[in-house]
Amino acid sequence: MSDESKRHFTGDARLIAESLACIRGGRVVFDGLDFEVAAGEALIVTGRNGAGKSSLLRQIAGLVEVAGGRIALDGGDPELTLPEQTHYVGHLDALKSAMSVRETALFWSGYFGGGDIGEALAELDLDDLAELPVAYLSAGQKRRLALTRLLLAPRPVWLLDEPTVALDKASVARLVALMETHLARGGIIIVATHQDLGLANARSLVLGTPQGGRADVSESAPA
Amino acid sequence: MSDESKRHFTGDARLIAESLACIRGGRVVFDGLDFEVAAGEALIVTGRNGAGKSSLLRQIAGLVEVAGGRIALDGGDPELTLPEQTHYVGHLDALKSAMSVRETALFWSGYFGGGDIGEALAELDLDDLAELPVAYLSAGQKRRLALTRLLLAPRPVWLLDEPTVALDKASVARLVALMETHLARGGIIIVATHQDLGLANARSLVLGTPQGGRADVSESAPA
Amino acid sequence: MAGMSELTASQRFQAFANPARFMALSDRLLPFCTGATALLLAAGLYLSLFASPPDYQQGETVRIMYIHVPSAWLAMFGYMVMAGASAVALVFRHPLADIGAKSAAPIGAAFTFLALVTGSLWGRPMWGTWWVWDARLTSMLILLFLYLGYMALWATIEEPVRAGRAAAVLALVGSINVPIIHYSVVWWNTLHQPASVFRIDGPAIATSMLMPLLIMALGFTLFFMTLLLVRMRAEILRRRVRVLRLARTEG
Amino acid sequence: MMRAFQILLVRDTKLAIRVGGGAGMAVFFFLTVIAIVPLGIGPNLKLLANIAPGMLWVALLLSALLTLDRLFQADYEDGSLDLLMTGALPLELVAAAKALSHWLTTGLPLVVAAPLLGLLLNLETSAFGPLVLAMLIGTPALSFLGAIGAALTVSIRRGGLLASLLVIPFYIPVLIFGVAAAGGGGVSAVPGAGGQSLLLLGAVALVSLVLGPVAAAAALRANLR
Amino acid sequence: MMRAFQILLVRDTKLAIRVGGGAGMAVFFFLTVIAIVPLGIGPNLKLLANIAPGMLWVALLLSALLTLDRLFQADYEDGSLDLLMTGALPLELVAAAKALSHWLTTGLPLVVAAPLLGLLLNLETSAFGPLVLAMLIGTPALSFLGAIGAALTVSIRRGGLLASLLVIPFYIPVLIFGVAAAGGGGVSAVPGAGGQSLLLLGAVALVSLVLGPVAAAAALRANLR
Ligand code: HEM
Ligand SMILES: Nc1ncnc2c1ncn2[C@@H]1O[C@H](COP(=O)(O)OP(=O)(O)OP(=O)(O)O)[C@@H](O)[C@H]1O
Ligand SMILES: Nc1ncnc2c1ncn2[C@@H]1O[C@H](COP(=O)(O)OP(=O)(O)OP(=O)(O)O)[C@@H](O)[C@H]1O
Ligand SMILES: [Mg+2]
Ligand SMILES: [Mg+2]
Repeated sequence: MSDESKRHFTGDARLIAESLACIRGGRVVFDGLDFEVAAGEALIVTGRNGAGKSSLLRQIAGLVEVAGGRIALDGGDPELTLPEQTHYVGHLDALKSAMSVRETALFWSGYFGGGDIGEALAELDLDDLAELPVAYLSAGQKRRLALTRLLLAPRPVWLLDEPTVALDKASVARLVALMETHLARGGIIIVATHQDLGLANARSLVLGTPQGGRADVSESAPA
Repeated sequence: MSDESKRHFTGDARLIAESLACIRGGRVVFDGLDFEVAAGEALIVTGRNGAGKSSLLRQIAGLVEVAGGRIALDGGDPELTLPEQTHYVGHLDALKSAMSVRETALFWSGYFGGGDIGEALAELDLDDLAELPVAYLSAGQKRRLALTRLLLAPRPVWLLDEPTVALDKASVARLVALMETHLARGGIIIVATHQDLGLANARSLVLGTPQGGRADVSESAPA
Repeated sequence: MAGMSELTASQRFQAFANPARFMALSDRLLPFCTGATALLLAAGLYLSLFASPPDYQQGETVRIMYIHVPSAWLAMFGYMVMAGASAVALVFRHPLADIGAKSAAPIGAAFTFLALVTGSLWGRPMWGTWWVWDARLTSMLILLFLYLGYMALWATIEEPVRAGRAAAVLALVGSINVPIIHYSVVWWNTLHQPASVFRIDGPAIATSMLMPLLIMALGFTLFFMTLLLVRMRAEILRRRVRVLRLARTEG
Repeated sequence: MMRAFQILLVRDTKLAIRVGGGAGMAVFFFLTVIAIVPLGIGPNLKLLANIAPGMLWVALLLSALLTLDRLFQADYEDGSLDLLMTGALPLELVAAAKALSHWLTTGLPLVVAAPLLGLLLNLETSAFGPLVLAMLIGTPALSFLGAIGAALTVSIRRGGLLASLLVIPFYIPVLIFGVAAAGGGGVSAVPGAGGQSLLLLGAVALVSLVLGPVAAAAALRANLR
Repeated sequence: MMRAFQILLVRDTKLAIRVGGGAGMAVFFFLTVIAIVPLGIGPNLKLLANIAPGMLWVALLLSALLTLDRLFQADYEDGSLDLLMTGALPLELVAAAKALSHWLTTGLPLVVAAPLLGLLLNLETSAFGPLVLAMLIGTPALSFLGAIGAALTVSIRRGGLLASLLVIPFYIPVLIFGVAAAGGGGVSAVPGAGGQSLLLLGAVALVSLVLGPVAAAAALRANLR
């Protein structure tokens, strides 16, 4: 399995959003949103608080209703729905305090049909903590455990909602390296963040310009 | 009340920790920790994930047991306990989704014996959202609402645990300005963060050097 | 950097997990306790089952008394030990008190269960039923529930310090029930026997039956103590292992 | 300090009404439990009237138990409890305010609705007076004693069953005296059915008003993270 | 897919045992409820034996109701449910796995413990067989129907009472046929006490096994944030 998780994703997949709209709590958050992300590319979603970054990511993961337009993974696995091809790491860590770190990883690996967990835990420097109950973890350690899900089963699209929250500097660097690897393998990453991650192959999408729901997409290549 | 909230705190208060120790879940997190923060000073607590930053802040707020040593506010109000003189903003936002933004602010203001809420909401750019239920807020908006508590009643010690999480850049700038004002009034701030805030009058405390629980305090003045 | 005069937290923590003096003391005490328990129980059983006379009213069934009454006493005694230790644990934060309270609970619960069962067995011939909902029996059932609740609380809260304090609060609040059990026969007119040993005007029970009863009671008490020591030692060892394991996972 | 108490009381009551449905929900729940009993034990009217006070009290206990987790758990999980503890209001009074709010939204509405429910159970009209009086005195004890169990299990997610288990032993005296005071069967041995039981119930209630908040505060402190 | 089902089942059961105390706790709770009833309605043995099956069933319903929030709410609140939905396992099967785990940790232990509890209530020994059979068939229905209520109220913090209210109507057929099949009084109109009621109970249980997960999944989707 851990070999398979190193395989490349189909190189021609593209995540396409066409005049996407989102309505939450009766208010239009954004609408007419168009973007495309190709395999090996990251889309960095920025914008002020409440602009709709989290809403967009949850729409892609199938967790918020698409109020208009469409979103699809062209060239992805036709047998699977879009949410089944995504890893979503949101504001909530989805951890159970009564389970140990190892049990948590084992569960998600099994549920997502993945393989060995040892490597994933090591990648996020959690192997020393493997036997500890989640209740004992600090905020950043919890976050790292949530992030191991990305490595437990291979899925082409990563949806990361402020993934660096609570991480120390070393962990941020580690996460960025993992993201680069995923991109190099032909994966797609959509990340909402307020922090500059310095990814090489990234476009950026700015949501919620003051005027209203309109959004801009621009090509960019930060250092 | 809002006049009173602008008053200066007694200028000679000092937060003093002497050979402070912390044990959590049966493990020693840190021990023999000494530091002093004078009125008008900020202490920036850094360190890798799990170093004990949150634990230290919770100890000061009286929410985690002090396993050894002591911590006290010299020159503070002798009628009040240390926790009663602190504002704690932790990883959890302490918000109720069924209450509106205004109700939340009113409740905490009343409970802490504070005054008018209008100004506090305006300071954190929440006045437009005042009538919205908390359930409708985005992560950053929730965080800002949690931060308004700092302004609702005057308390000399602010304990901020990664206060910038989920905040957009404008909000971070606003928060830093609020912190500067608090310091200028003779307040004390202890902030745990992985991000550089650029406060003028700040010392720094690095927790959890690899060797073990020992900790270093050093004077520093970041740009 | 550490305060010179004080213990460091890790030293204090070692002391916490390692009540060496108790271990040494209990190690020497245990053989005597075990021996005395065996002797007293053997003598008590012989006296109560063979040497004492059958009751003129109850016949041979009266022999249940020699088990029933001491277990009922120890059920209550056990709770008092537990509550007392809990109070010490809450006020003085002494780790041994914590361990003592935790270790006493299952023993007390077992004696409560024994009292309920023997009482029930005795009730069948005496009252014509296994169980009635009178005040003595009900308050005794509550005692069992309190014991079980106490143990459940320990079992569900993962962290020993937190679990110990929460359980101590519960034990103290529940201690109200003990006087209720004792005085239930006075305050309400129940089917159950009124007190006949611990009375202001002396025991109202024949010496031929009182002697074996007292010996059995003493034997049961020593048995309780022996079990308590064994369980406390086991708990201390378990905590040591836990500390070692935690110490191994990351500094 | 009294202001903080009152503000907390109002906020908790408001939240209980918005989130849990409040008074109406409690009565409605009570009604369904009462309606279920005849289904379980058969529609014999004599029998029903006989056990009506007992059933009403058992239903009272249950609606109290089912709502116990509302007391502290939500506040613990979202961090509000941390902040309530840094306020000037002593933790004992915080617990008291919460228990009082629990009573206002579960116990009190049931007391008001009790005669109606007694009708459903074929209770004699003459029994209504003592029943309502007993409930009025006894239900606060349910909320205040319940606070202890809720506080003990606050750090356990979904500690519902455990909290019930811890609390039920303390509820038993309330149940016994409550039923006896309401003129029901109850433990046969309780003497002087009405008056004395009512006094005892009052005593239990008074003790619980003090014991509940004090023990609950101690339990909350024990559960500090 | 069956592997994911099994893994989820094991995880939920493990969590129920660790966090909620699991089987032992359920039995213990059941015991206390059964112990409470005689206190409420008096120690008349004849009467008790008469209503014993009814009381057992009512206690069953209650322990199911008290644990319903364990089904989806914790997973909803900590974000796990979001991730379970992005897995390959259809949401219906997720709901089924959770309901099954709920039954394993609440219904099943009670079935096993039922004879002991019958003893406490002075039930005739001959009635034990039908009682246990009826419980074995009826309790899964409680968990699977309960899943609907739990799913409907998942986004409401502390929706305990509301979920109970929603679910109780569905529980009523189970209760009626269950009591009748166990040989208790029950609603007199049910004919041919034993056999036929058992058949009807089985039918209800079968329907609920399908209806529960499907309706629960639909309700969860409706509660998407
Ligand atoms: C399940 C049923 C029973 C329970 C739970 C029970 C419980 C107790 C308890 C708790 C005590 C100790 C009271 C104290 O020292 O304050 C006790 C003592 C005693 N019980 Fe029982 N009992 C039961 C049945 C019976 C029966 C059927 C008999 C015989 C008729 C009986 C005869 C006695 C006697 C003679 C004492 C000693 C009284 C004294 O000296 O204080 N018990 N029982
Ligand atoms: N509730 C708890 N129970 C037991 N141990 C805990 C608990 N919370 C934290 N710990 C342990 O205490 C240590 C310090 O945790 P703390 O949360 O203070 O770290 P931190 O410096 O704030 O880390 P982060 O940067 O991740 O927020 C960690 O090793 C952690 O495992
Ligand atoms: N559960 C909800 N119900 C109703 N409205 C919501 C909900 N969650 C968010 N909203 C609204 O949708 C808008 C977008 O929220 P979203 O969480 O997507 O913002 P965001 O860009 O992620 O902000 P942040 O940077 O603060 O995380 C906000 O205006 C918010 O008020
Ligand atoms: Mg967001
Ligand atoms: Mg932290």
